[in-house]
Amino acid sequence: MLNCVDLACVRGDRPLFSELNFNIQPGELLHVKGHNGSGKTSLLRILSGLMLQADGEVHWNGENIRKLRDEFQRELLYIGHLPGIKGDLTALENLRVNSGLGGNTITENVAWEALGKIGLKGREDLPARVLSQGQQRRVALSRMLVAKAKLWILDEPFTALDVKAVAMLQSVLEDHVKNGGMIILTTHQDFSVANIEVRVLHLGISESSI
Amino acid sequence: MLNCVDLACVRGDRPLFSELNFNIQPGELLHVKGHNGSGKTSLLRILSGLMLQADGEVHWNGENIRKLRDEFQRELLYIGHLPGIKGDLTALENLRVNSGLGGNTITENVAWEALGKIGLKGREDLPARVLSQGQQRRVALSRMLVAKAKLWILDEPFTALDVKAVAMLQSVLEDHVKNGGMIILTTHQDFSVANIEVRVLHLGISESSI
Amino acid sequence: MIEVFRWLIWRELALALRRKAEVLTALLFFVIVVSLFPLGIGPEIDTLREIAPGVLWVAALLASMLSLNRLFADDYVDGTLEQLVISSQPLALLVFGKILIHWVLTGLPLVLISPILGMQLGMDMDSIIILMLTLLVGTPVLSLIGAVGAGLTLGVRGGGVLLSLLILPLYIPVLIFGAGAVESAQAGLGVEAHFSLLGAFLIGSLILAPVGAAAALRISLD
Amino acid sequence: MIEVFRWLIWRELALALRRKAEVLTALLFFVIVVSLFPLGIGPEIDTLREIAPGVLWVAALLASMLSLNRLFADDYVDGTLEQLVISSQPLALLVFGKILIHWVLTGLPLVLISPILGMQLGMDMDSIIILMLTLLVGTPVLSLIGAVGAGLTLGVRGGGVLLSLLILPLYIPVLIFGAGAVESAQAGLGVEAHFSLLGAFLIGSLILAPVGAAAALRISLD
Amino acid sequence: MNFFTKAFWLKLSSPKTFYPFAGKMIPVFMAITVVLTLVGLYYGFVLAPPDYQQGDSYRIMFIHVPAAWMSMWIYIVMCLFAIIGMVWRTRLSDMMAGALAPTGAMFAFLALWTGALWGKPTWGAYWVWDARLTSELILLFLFFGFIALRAAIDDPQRAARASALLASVGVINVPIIYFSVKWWNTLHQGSSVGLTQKATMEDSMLTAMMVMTFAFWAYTFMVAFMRVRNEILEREKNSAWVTESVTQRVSEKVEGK
Ligand code: HEM
Ligand SMILES: Nc1ncnc2c1ncn2[C@@H]1O[C@H](COP(=O)(O)OP(=O)(O)OP(=O)(O)O)[C@@H](O)[C@H]1O
Ligand SMILES: Nc1ncnc2c1ncn2[C@@H]1O[C@H](COP(=O)(O)OP(=O)(O)OP(=O)(O)O)[C@@H](O)[C@H]1O
Ligand SMILES: [Mg+2]
Ligand SMILES: [Mg+2]
Repeated sequence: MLNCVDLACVRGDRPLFSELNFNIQPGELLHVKGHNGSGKTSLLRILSGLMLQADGEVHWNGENIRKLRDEFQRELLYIGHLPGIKGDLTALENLRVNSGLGGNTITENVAWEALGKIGLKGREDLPARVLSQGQQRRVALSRMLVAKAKLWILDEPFTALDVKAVAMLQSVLEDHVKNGGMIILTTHQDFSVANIEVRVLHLGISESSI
Repeated sequence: MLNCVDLACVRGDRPLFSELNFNIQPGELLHVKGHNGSGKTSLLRILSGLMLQADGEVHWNGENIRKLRDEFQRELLYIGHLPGIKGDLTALENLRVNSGLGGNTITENVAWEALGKIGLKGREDLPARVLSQGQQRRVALSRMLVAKAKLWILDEPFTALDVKAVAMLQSVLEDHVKNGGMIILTTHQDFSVANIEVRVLHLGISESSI
Repeated sequence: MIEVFRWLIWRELALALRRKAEVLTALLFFVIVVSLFPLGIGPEIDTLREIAPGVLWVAALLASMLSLNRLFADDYVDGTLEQLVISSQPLALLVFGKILIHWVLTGLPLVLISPILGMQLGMDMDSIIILMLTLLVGTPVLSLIGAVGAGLTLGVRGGGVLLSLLILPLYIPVLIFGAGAVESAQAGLGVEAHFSLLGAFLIGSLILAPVGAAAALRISLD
Repeated sequence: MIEVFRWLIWRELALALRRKAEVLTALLFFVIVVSLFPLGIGPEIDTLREIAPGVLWVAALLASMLSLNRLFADDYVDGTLEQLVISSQPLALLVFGKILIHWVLTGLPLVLISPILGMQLGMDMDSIIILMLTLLVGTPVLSLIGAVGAGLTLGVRGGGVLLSLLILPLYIPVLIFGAGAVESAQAGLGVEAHFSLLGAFLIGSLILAPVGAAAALRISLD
Repeated sequence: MNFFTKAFWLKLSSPKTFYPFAGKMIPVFMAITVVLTLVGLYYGFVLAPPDYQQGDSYRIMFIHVPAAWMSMWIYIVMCLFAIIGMVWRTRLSDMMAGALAPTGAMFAFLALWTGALWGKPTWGAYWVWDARLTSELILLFLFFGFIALRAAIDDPQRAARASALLASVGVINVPIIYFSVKWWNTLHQGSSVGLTQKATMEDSMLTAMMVMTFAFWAYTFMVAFMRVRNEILEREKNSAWVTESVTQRVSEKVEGK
């Protein structure tokens, strides 16, 4: 269970949010909403331990994630704005390496299957560099299909994806939540996950003037 | 008037499309659709003269754009996947420089106004580097608000934008078309431009199996 | 439209001033390479004086090569290079502008600081003047030739090393005649032949390099 | 979990093999710098022999510094560094893996090719062996120290020059004792003192550098 | 086959026709190479008299000079092919350019190596930094750069255009090599064989050199054709005719067994 206590974030001299309190339980999906620049990405980076908050604490099963570190990170899958893939490696290698570095070694067959499922059939052996925008995004996201982590933090996962891929992704999210996983994500696109209630967190409402 | 004759494109050893024929007249908006990797970006880069087609020709007012070059490019505004902004310059400087390099020098006031309109009020003097994903995208797109070019080629302009920004952008598109401009764009998101009929070009239907 | 060219110059200068440190890289590298030699070789001033022209020229050449690596790289990654290519100005002119600013900010400082380094290595005043003049004529040639290589290796696997492989052969004549002139001066011989050759290199590359680099950029973006 | 470490090693090797040219950069740079000197200085073998240890060590130092520039840069830009930082392994261990592979692919080749370059510059066999040994002990120190600097300057404006400023002061002792050992050998003097100091540098940096670099990376990503 | 009609050349410039044509020509060139090399060596090492100054060491010339000539010629021919390939976008010309480069590099290296061996007895040093020697060394590097650039770019079209540009920049070096002995006061020999003046050496020496040069030409064509054939198979592996011809050959082999 992830629990945020009095979280505050300041970028430059601009306070983005403060006194943020929320928690998320197994089987829940939290959609962080907010206009551009409201601090969604900043929040997600704080939750995954990449950025230091200005104030407050993040707890995982009751313990500060800064203290737990490895133990927390084993349970975490974070996919951010940046693709996190290597243009020189093939799609297949990228998936296996990313997964392996996340502590989840997978066989070639499993990787092959995941790539097929996410719509990269026939592209598994091309260097990721030559793939189209959306195909590169799919390579990055294919980690979700093989992940064992409990907590998924996804920053705008649907960018650059076509309709089919978005639909496929939504069903993956659904499966994860149904199996007792937790998901925190941001996106500006409409999305719906069948049979699951989506909790929403609004950031930066005050600044809705722009 | 832009006119494509028997256009073909090959990437690596993979033919993306061939014998593509279409034209676009003043006051028209063309939406290029297709799944990820179907060749939309490639087509747009060919049309703007950045990439060489494998076969066929692109004509602007009856003349090959490869021959016209400067004359054609004066009429062109291309905004691609890449933001085309400098992280070290402020939003304001980025807009003025980009516009100036496109052959359209604008005063500081005009730039200031455009940035305000696109929702970057208060961020005009920050280096673009520290802006959020969506804010950076807005800086890149703000060129549209001051552009004098007739033909706009936009590759997924709505990515990373929040709902308000998308709405604002749609009205900009509408104005341009109403004033006799031409627009060619791609996007995977739904969009609608009031009072304008959107022409659609489908790429890669054959490969709809993936 | 001279306006577009002016915007380019403004942009290059503004970026350089924002990243002052980047501009200093070449200069600092030059100073460091030259200063490391007495540390590595030992302080005998006679040996140092003898090798001074060679050391200074090799250092200038390396400094120029390394800074050229990034001449188009940033613009390529963030997409502003695309915008330059489809701007309504002849690309060769814009490329020339970039090379010009690049030389003023990285080549010229080398020329200006070289007397101090020359003195450190025990060169006499006359040779130092010749050194400065050769660098003044030679470093623009390096920038111009290098720009073509930088354009060709954009976004290519192993760009850095490839760049060296492509442009070093073309740098060698400049090095030989540049360092040669200084050595002739130190030996009390004439330097006109050297200078007329360096001048010919400069004129030739001024005419050909911007066009070549522009063509290279178009190919790289394809 | 040793698995994660193995994936890291696999990844670094695979990437290096895909970009063979990039790996060759350091080596080629080393060879080129050393070969440019005869072109610039003139071919008298006595002068060349005298300056050989200094030239070779300065070239090795520059090659190491330049290749370190990119140790974390690519991973930073494409977001894989983030993933390393939040991996379940101690970051210092992963950083050590990266440094190790980096040295094997760029430092070790310098050591191996140095005899040929030494012979070109007219060094005798005994000094060449000492040269190789100093490089063998010294280049890992350069890689380790450099990694901390590379971590600190990630994504910082003008990172390149800053890196040089930060790590060169730390490189200079290695240069002095490394080149010093070879010169002692050429002069027929003992080299033990030099080697024990180089060894001490190596042990010290092996213990401190990975931890320091890991901390630097966390700060850079914040 | 009529070599003198336009239709023939047009047809030949398509990889599909060129592939079997080159296949037929390779044995021919191989035979020419072997015969001419033997004849040339016989002239050079048996018939030609020793030099009055240098004795027998000059005989290295029969390799050195043709190799040096070839290195320059191949660069020019390669550059022309590359430019034709870029302007008219004919794939075959580009493949020829790519196929010539390694051989050019080999001859440049051979010229340097034999020159260095020759330099020791005549000048007392393997290497001097003389204009001709340096410019020939640069030529070798230019070949390397050409090869490396092509290898570094994945997309064949882009590689072709980029390397064509590089070749046309580097071609400036060829006249510099050739005229270096005239323009600068060098240690190296001036040219003794030219179109305008009469050759200033023994007939048998001249014959040997000419024969060796033709042998080298034949060799160059032979290996270039071999490389082009491989390249064609590689690049057109998805086209119908390659699949056909490969399956045909495989089935022939199977039947042969
Ligand atoms: C590494 C060293 C050398 C290099 C790179 C080199 C390069 C060349 C080149 C490029 C040519 C052909 C140019 C032309 O036809 O005018 C040539 C021709 C020739 N070289 Fe060298 N050379 C070297 C050493 C030597 C030495 C040591 C000698 C003898 C002393 C020598 C004697 C000749 C002669 C006689 C010719 C034929 C000139 C003619 O008749 O046209 N070369 N060499
Ligand atoms: N150094 C700084 N000075 C001032 N403001 C800053 C600085 N660094 C970041 N910011 C601001 O902090 C915010 C960062 O927001 P963040 O990237 O978390 O937004 P986001 O909600 O993810 O937006 P988007 O929807 O566009 O991705 C932006 O509004 C940005 O302008
Ligand atoms: N060298 C290559 N070898 C094989 N295929 C290639 C090569 N280079 C590009 N491709 C393919 O060409 C296509 C490029 O498509 P493009 O980027 O134009 O797609 P797109 O329609 O813009 O897709 P997206 O919606 O994801 O942006 C991709 O399918 C990619 O896999
Ligand atoms: Mg964001
Ligand atoms: Mg696209």
